Amino acid sequence: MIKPLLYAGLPLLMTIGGSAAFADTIKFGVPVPLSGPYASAGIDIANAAKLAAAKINAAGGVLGKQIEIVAEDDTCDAQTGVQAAQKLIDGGIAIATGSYCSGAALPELVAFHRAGIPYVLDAATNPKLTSMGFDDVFRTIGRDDEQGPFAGAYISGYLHAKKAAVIDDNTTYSKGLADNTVAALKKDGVDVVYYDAITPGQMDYSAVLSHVSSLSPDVIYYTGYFSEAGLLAKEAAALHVTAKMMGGDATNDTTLIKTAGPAAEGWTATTAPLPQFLSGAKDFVTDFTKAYNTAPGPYSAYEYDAVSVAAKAIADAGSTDPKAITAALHKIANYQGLTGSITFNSVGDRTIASYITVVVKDGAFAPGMKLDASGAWVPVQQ
Amino acid sequence: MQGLTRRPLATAGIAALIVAAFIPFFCHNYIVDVALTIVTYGILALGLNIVVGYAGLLDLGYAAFFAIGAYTTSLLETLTGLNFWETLPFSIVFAGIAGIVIGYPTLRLRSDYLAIVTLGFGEIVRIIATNLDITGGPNGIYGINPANFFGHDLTAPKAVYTLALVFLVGVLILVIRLGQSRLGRAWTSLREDEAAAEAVGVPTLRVKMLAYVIGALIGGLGGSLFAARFGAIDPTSFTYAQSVSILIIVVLGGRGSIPGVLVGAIVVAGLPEALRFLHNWREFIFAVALIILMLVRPQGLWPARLRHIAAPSVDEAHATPHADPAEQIAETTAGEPDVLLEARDVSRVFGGLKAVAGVNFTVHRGEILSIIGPNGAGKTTVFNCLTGVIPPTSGAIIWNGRPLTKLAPHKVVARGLARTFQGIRLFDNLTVFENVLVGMDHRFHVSLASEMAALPYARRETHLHHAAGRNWLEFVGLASQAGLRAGDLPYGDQRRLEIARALAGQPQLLLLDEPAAGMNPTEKQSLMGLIRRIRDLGTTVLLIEHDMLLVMGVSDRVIVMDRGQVIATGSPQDVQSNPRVIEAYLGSDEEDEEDAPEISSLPAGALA
Amino acid sequence: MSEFVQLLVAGLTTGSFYALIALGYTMVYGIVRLINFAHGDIFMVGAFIGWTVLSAVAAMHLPWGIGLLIAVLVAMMLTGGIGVIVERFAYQPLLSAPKLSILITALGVSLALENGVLLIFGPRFLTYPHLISNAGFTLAGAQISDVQVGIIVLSFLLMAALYVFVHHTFIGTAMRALAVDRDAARLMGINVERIIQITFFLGSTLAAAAGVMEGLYYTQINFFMGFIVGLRAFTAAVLGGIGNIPGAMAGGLIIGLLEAFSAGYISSRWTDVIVFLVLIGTLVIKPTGLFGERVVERM
Amino acid sequence: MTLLTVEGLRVGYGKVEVLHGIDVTVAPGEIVALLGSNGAGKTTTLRALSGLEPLRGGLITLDGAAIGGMPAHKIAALGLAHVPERRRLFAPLTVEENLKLGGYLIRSQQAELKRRIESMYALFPRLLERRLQLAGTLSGGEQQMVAIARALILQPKLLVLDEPSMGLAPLVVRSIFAIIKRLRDQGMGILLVEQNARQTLKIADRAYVLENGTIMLEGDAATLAQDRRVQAAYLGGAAAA
Repeated sequence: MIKPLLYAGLPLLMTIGGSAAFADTIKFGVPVPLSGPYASAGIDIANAAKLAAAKINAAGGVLGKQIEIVAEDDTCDAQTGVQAAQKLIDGGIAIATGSYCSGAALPELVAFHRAGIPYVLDAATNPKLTSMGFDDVFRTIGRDDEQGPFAGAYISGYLHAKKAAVIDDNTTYSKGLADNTVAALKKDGVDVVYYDAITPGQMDYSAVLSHVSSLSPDVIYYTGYFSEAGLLAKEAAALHVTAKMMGGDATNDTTLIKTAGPAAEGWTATTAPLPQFLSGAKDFVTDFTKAYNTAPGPYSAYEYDAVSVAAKAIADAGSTDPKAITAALHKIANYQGLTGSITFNSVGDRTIASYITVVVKDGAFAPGMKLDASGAWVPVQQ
Repeated sequence: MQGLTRRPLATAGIAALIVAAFIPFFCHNYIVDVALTIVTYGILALGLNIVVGYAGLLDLGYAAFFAIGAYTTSLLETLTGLNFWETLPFSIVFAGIAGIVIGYPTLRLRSDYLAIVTLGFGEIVRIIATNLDITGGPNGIYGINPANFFGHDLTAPKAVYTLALVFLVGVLILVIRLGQSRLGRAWTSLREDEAAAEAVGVPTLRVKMLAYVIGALIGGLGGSLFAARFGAIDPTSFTYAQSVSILIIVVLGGRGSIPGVLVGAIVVAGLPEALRFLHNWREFIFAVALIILMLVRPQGLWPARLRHIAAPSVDEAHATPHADPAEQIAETTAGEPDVLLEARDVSRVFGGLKAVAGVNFTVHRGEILSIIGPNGAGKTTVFNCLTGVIPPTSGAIIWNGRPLTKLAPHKVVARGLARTFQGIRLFDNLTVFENVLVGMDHRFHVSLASEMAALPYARRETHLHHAAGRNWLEFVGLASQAGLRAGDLPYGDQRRLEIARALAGQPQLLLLDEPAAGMNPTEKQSLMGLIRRIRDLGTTVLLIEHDMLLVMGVSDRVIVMDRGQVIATGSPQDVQSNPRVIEAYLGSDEEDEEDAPEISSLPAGALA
Repeated sequence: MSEFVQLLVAGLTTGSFYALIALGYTMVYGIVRLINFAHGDIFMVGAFIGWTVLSAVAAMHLPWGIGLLIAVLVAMMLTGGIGVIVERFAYQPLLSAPKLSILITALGVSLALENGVLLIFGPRFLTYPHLISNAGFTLAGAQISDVQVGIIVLSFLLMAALYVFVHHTFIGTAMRALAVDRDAARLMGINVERIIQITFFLGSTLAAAAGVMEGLYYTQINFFMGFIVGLRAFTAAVLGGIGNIPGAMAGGLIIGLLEAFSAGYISSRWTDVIVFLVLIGTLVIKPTGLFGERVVERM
Repeated sequence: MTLLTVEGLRVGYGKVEVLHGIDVTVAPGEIVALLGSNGAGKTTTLRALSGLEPLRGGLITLDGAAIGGMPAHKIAALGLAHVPERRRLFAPLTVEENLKLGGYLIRSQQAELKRRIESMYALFPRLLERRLQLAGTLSGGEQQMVAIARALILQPKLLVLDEPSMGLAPLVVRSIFAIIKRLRDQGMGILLVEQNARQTLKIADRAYVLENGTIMLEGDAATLAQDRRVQAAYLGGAAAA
């Protein structure tokens, strides 16, 4: 551990030393952005992983061993991502659970696959990630092409909108969701009067909004992230935009409400069922808030589930051999996670990805509507 | 001697590469991946180094070329099914074309404006890739096949690393050869002093363009490698931040220094990895380290050394046919008319001020003609008009019976007019010998490719020019200083080197702007001899000089200028006795105590 | 018509921010020929200092107008101080070194400021209190909020104040003199280093004012917020002719309007491409920007 | 009593030393000329005196204060005014702004500064007409007037002029020289670098001839004007005509 440090000219070597140290734990690798513009999302994910591990460890761990979470910074960048993944592999992880940006997740996934290590994705929703033909990729979150049709159905079937505007932010996730939503809307006969992208970080979107409002859509659906969503809500209110403001699951964050203030009232987000609204997950929210002094991020619950389901698979396999874990993950059936029942299909996606809407009411997200088995819109019961 | 100083570096470099080649056998994949990133950055930085380091142009959008290479390979592979190696030429060519597209309209911009234009270009390329469907939009392109080598897919980090290392070696050979080539020399001259380079015959716009294009080619190659490594690309890999990282590598390492750039790549790509144990503090500490490194070593971690091309020995130079000054000049001056140059009513106005107001004179072949006159008389402006540095506001310059107006300075040099400067403008960070070689730039005929490949006839030409350059140094008496840094020469020697640099272009007319300035009497004596010897070779000399002893001693004819006009022309004796000249040049001799009318008498106490 | 007016107002609002920040780029460039890549982050730091002061003041239960005034002034002063410290430690030692070296330290400072704020305030978005209502009025069918008017007016006042300062005070005249000829300025008894510091101070205070206004208007701030705005402001400064103060103001407004109109009438997806193409086109026609002077080189 | 004393002044750029130990003195009410060919080191000497070039060695004393190595703005405050070669006006600023900058160090005394600027307009009435014109658009003679006026605002003890006659019509040169003499007569010390040697030696009291960074000759102006060596080194063959 110390010796390589002496090679001052080769500081890289010191990272080797750190890895193989504690053989009595089972290591879970969590590659997420810990610096750069996406750091806040990555830190929320890593914290959720630690919370899940702590809970499992407190209950005796897995196979008699403790779980150790090793988070590595991928800065949402392909090059750094592959290095983070490789560092985790060399560090002897049994499984990887994590990811945030699809752009970094893909090369990470290739690296893990090559090393035979299973990867349970928590937040990267791009459909392509599970269609690479790898049998060791799983994900606890739904895919963009599943949320899009749900959003489309809500806009046409529940809101009975005739005209809709869809805005994305030109990131992989956002564009994918927007494309799928637009396709669903068109299929349902809704006139998509505007479909364009904004630049995240630009702050002022009133030019776009005033143009959109001149096209008088009934609904504006924004598929990007919460910070721009807050600005859109706020600026739309200032412009007296009458269209209903909606967003995808990445807009489901309290920052939206803090940014837009009263203008956030009525913002509707499509999302997978969140722990906040699931009776079984109340504890998670409390624990997370207590441990990290902040509410969980939008993907924290998915990461929590990813770690939990991975631990379950290790227990089922009775081994930390990656091949055995992969096989066990494929056999997982109806595991009750925070985000609902988890069963993986052949490519590793969840068989049932259910969605709900949440609405900002009195300064907080409140449960909205969901589709019941008969295809009717019913309120979500807490 | 120079050979000896070169060898340890080359040996160390090769040793380092061999060590690098063995990394996959000893290290974890993680280390290999980091090393691969370093190598990729190394390739890109070597490419950017051509633009920033060699040619001195600021480029903040280099990632654009990287992107174009990556997208070309990815699209061709996924759309047409070409394999990696087949797409590679396309990537490189497309990146090169992009280099032309961005370079052409912007080459005339000053460097800070160039910075934002290149930045804008980089952003434009990225946004186009994000917005178009064919490029996969923000998703980018997936499922790119890895490079294949005799049936083996190069997918494992170790295999890709080896491939990248081979590319790096290729690029290294290319950039080292380029650095030694005449193009490399032209780039350096551009970086040192663009206007002077142009004025001694370097076609600066074309040379800048080549820097862009060759830099772009290497960027394209890096991009292809990147695509093959990850099997997937998306626009987020080609941001402004990426361009900036590559720029940091070049500047931190040492602009123009190949080992420096490689060290820079190791620091910039490796340090953040080495700092992973700092978690959240990693980027902050890296930023602070960057600032401190730059403060401690403003020239870079491993600054570029003086370019060294050894001058041939005396015997070697003398033995080379066609390298003799007299013979060279004779070649160029045969069979032309007696009036070499004629200035017809040349005027130049600067913001309402007539610096040159309708000047007429002729220069006869084979004479030594001097232009004298007080400071501000417009002499240097006449030189600048003659050599194309400043276009005359009106009037014509006739050269060998044909008009010479509105030609770029380097073309004027190619026609046979060479000059020196009033304030010495040598390329300080080139050797004495290479300064002379820059002056010969326009005389090279061999293509760059043949020079790089060291084809026999190209080597012959290089050899001839080196010998000729060596002889010109000997002609002005600087042969023994050939290997010194030009900026380190004493003042008088710098003046003579400027003359040698101008002569090396085989001019028919040599324009000397105050060559004796700062020389002591002994040096001036030898300068007079030198000017006469230049004339004896058959080169006509046009001289601006304040030193009357020199002017009167050496000139066949003298033109006197005052306030933008020619006030007298004639033999030295005529001019010396012309009262108008004496008054204009030396000031009035009469006692004059009267106050000038436009100045009132000093009010009492005004200056108390 | 109403959309046109709406876009005009949007463009003027963002343009005002760009112009205020562009002034910092241009003043520093005019005097030390440095593209201060950290300037966008100075703006960000200003927003964070403003947020901190507002939070502290909120606890004191002062009338919000006074609290706001205190926040703006304190943010301007402290950020100005940071600008001076950055100049003293990261730039001044390199003023006579190769130009690119100082450019790299500027990039380093940018990265350090971003990550420093990240370490202190965390990665999450912070939100300014909603102090100002969204109330406004209708003009030619367009909704204009009082805040927008306030921002535009305040920016113009600050720009006018700067203009007056630069043209009608001794220090300002010294700044202009220094930009022309540093040695001649020294011979006049001008302490050149001091004037450079004042320039950094002023540029930073303007950026801080923009930062606090941005926080109040858009409410959310983040350690990364200086990047895009800084880039746009830099573009604005160059478009106007870097080193030229009225040029920076005009450039900022032009970029803001260009952005608004291209987002409104063409496509927001292509806004940046349009902005940069206009910039490149302008520079090809006028190589030193709209207001920049031609430089004639002597041989 | 001397106003300015320079002893063993050495200055260089990079690896090259330009001045190899120069000794110069100037007394109040005295015009001292510094002659020599281009590149001899005249301008460098002046730049070193006013703090624009770092010293490699030597002592500079102005009116009893050691100013060698001080920053330029402090030297200006101590009473040394330098009118640089080619005038170096702030071209995009108005004449009045140029003059005001000349009074930068007394900027807090508004009324006094105003009075001094007025006195400069009285001295150079042409500048009053041009006061709002940009300095860069003036004729050469007018520019030289601004340069001198700008230097006089602080009422320096020593005025250092670098080629004030450069590029000017003889008539204008004569008026500039007349001003210089008047300044001398009021007790100011003047150090003058000139190319126009014959005329310079006529108004100077003493002179030094500089060659290659060392002082080759020194003496009173009248004697030097007759010295053949000066003519040979400086005026060249034309002097004999």
